[in-house]
Amino acid sequence: MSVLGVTAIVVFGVASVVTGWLVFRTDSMVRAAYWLMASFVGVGAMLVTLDSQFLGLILILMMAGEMTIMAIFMVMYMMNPAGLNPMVMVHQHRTAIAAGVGSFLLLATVALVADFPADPAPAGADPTAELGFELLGRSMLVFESAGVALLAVMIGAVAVAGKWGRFGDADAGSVEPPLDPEEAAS
Amino acid sequence: MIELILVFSAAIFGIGVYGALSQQSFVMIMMGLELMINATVLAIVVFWWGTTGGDPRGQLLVVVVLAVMAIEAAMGFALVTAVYRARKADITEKLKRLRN
Amino acid sequence: MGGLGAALVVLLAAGLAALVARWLSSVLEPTTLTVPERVPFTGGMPPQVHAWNRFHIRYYVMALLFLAFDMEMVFMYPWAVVFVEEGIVALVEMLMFILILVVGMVYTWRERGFQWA
Amino acid sequence: MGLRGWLGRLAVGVEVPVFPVVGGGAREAIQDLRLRPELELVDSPRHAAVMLVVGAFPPGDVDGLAQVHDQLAPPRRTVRWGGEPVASLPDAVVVDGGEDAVVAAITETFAELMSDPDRGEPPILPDVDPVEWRGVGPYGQGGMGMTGGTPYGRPMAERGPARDGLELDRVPITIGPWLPTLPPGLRLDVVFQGDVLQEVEVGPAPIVPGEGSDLFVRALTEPVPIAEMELARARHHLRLLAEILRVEDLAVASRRALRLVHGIRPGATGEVERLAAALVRAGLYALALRGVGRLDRPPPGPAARATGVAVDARSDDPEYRKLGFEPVTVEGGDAAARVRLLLAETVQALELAAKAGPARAGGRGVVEAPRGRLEVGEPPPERTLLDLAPEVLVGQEWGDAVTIIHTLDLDVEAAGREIPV
Amino acid sequence: MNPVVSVLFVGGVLGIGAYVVAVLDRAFGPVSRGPRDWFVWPIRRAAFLAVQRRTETERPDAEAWILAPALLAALAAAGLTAVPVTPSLAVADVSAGVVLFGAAMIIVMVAVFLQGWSPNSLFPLIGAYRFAAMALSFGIPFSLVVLTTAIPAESLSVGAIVASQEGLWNVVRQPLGLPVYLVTGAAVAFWGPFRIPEGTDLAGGAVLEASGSARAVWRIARAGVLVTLSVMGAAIFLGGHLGPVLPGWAWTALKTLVLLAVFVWSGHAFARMRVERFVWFGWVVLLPVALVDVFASGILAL
Repeated sequence: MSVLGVTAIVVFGVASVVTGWLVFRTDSMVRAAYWLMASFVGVGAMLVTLDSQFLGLILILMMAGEMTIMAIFMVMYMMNPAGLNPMVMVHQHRTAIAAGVGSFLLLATVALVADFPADPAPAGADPTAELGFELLGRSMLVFESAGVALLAVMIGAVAVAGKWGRFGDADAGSVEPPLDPEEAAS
Repeated sequence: MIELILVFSAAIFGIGVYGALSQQSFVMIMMGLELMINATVLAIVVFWWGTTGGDPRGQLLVVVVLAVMAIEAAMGFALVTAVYRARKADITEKLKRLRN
Repeated sequence: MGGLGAALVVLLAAGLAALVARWLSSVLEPTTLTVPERVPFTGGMPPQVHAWNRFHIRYYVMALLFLAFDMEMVFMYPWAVVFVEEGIVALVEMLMFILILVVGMVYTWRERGFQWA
Repeated sequence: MGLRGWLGRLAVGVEVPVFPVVGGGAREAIQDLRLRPELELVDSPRHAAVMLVVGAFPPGDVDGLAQVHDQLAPPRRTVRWGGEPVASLPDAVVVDGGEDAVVAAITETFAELMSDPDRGEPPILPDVDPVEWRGVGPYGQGGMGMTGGTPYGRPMAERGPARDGLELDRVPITIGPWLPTLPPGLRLDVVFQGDVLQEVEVGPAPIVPGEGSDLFVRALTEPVPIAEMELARARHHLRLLAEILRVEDLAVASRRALRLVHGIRPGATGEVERLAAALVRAGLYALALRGVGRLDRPPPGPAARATGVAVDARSDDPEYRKLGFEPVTVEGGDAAARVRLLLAETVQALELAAKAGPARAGGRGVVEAPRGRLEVGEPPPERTLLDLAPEVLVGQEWGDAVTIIHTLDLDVEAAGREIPV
Repeated sequence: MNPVVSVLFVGGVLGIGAYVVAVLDRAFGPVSRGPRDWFVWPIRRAAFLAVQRRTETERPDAEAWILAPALLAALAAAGLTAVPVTPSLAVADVSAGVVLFGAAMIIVMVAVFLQGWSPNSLFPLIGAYRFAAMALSFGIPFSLVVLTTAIPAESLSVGAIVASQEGLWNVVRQPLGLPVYLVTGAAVAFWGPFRIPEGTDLAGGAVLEASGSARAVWRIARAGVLVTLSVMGAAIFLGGHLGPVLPGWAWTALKTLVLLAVFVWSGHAFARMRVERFVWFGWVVLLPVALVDVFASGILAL
């Protein structure tokens, strides 16, 4: 890999890690969602550098839609969505930090210690076409089951989220929780 | 090279783990999960690029992971909506309190 | 990388040019705005609350449908590339895949997912 | 001079972005200004350089005028056209005279402003926060806890129920009275949840009715020429149509309708019919109006005739019966039906005006005004329509609400008038 | 291509294109002060916006507000890089060019959402959410019709797609493609009947609070998006630089101009669509039509 390529990898890698970190450092839900998108864009750019142009760009394309939906839903369901009052909404903070650092160290050690076979992807091939043949050839079942899974998700999501269901309104019979936690406990 | 990228991947994964465990809000937890998936995609592609001789199944795996992410997001948002509608709850603690 | 590197350079340059152009009026005429000048406009009366709120989107069901259809696009691109070579097999397989997804679209339509909730 | 001066000189000659503030009796004058190529009447004060204040206002401070003035992006100037000077706006350039005079004054003011930005007006309101918030809260942002206090000077919205069971934030807000999208002076105190209106109340209008002889009010007590009445009706309908087309972003057709108002002649229906056909081609009904704001039992008048009910005070009038008058009706009751009726009635009015000759009608204590049934001792049709607004607008998406407001032809100024007995 | 040349080239195309959009807009628009005014007006207007001062609201998301117009301009430029203007002149005629273009046009959603969200003002906020609803509805059909042009070419590279139209242009081979592309393209640039996020009912919507150079940059960037859409439409449906007699770049320019004129004309010819109707239209009309386009074109390509 050329010097330029390595530089690009380092820049995009640092960018995606930093933006990934910023997701949990901001109070504004819109910013959090778009920091996450930035992290995905950084990874997408790394994929492009790793000779998989198609996967990198499609990741960016998908994430633009998905992260806007993320932002919309986060604004919808978070109190103080724009972070006008600074807030901390975390629990088991120390455990979480330990788990995060631990998993990083574990994975990084594995990455550095393990001996990977060097068998680079051949240059000059068209990976997109290969993916196409794979999808339509021996992995056809994966492809079609993805379709069925997506259909299941669509119907499930619409049925769960929609207001109007086959069995009446979705919020029928629900009870609003009391404001006072003591009252709720009793 | 592979090692370097895997370290980046591990860092993103670690942040994702932290987010998923520490956040109280449902959607923020989902953000942690998405970050972990992000790291996974990166790791798969780097293995595909460096160690498999360009086996298309590596790419297929990425596509499957992306599908999983879409499914996770759609079901996640749908459930958040349903829970919010039924319980007016937007953070996990509220659900726990309601268990009894 | 190659071509996309050039694309990245162009992208950054265009963004930078826009930032510089935007900055122009503050160079020509630096201003500080008073409190009333900064009030958001809604027709003359100052707003009672911040506009940022838990914005109730009325199309959340459609947004969920989009997530699934977005995924479909990922499969479509490689399919389009190899379509001519694979021929009728590709056509039938994709038709099945799409028909499965269209069922979801029709279901959402019947469940009034495209209306303002 | 430098770059700034050079750019300023270059900018002179662009049509002047004007933010209109319309008081009583000035609705038509401001609409006619939209035909002038020297001006561009903009919707947001942030886009304007000149604020044009027209019409009659109550004495003393007028709600929101100073606020709108300060919202104009500097450099800005105010031009007062006709009427008394307004107390809230001390610096205005005052013009009396016709349309040409005001256009000349505005272009001149704009040229001055571009050549020397120091001639712009300073803000009127004092530079103080309306609510004390600085220094309060852990970061001095004015808030407490997650949603408490008044961060940056304003509280945050609170939750409330919605029709789909999601208890999300309700945003109380006052829209108008100086929003050019709405009819002049209409002030709505609304509650939004997302982009849907949850509560609507019509607020007090800070404008006073302007003078002017209303032909239809005169017809209550004395006979007036039918031709004149019908031409007035056609003009009113075309002006309303121009306004509807403007808010539906059909500027070209809107100007066409306005030009028709000025070139109106009895019997000349061809141009109106061509406009009606053009509107179908422009997708006005299919894209913007169909199915919006369907009314079940509207008050007597055009809105009722748009539901297929043939109520029209003119059908009882012997003079109109002699002309073979039959009320026009359109089925549907939605915004599309109301606009179709508007066009059909314009054509009918022009035909009646041609047929009527010197015939006179009126003096029967009841008359069909352009907005509905006008009757001695009853509230004017405008007030009935305005009272209908909250009920009709609740539950509408904001864009649809704007369409409904215009197709129902709400007019706060006329609603405030008393009908002489 | 040399990076400096690429930047100047794309900047030039977008700059000239944005000027052409402004001229055409004037020519088709409601105000008429004679043909000379068409060419002078954009310059005067830009000068005024440069002189007018920028306003801010009381507690905006300042960084996002600054970034949004720049992002829009950057996306227009990035989308343009994928298109070869002559057989040899392309900034980045990459193997996944169509995906690059699609990604750039979908991220327009992010730019508009940020522009509407950041002033913390009600009408821009509603505009932002309206655009999100729009983008989620046209995104799939838009990507589908662009993708369909790749079927005969057997490649996602725009250069290959142009080359595959040597015998017959895609506008004939895929008759449903161009209409859907024009409709969804106008929606991408929130132009014409799809001026939903910036409609008069919102008093300017997403740009209500923007004045001065901020508004000028936003307007120019939006025109740039329209130019990119036209250049791309010319390449994938009208055979790009292919054509007799004239040199390649002239054909590209000519075809782009035709599409630009169609886009700009539609801006004055149609009423603004209701947003709820657009959502229905996008999913129930555009999406099935785009799918039919995919399969019909597929069968024809076999």
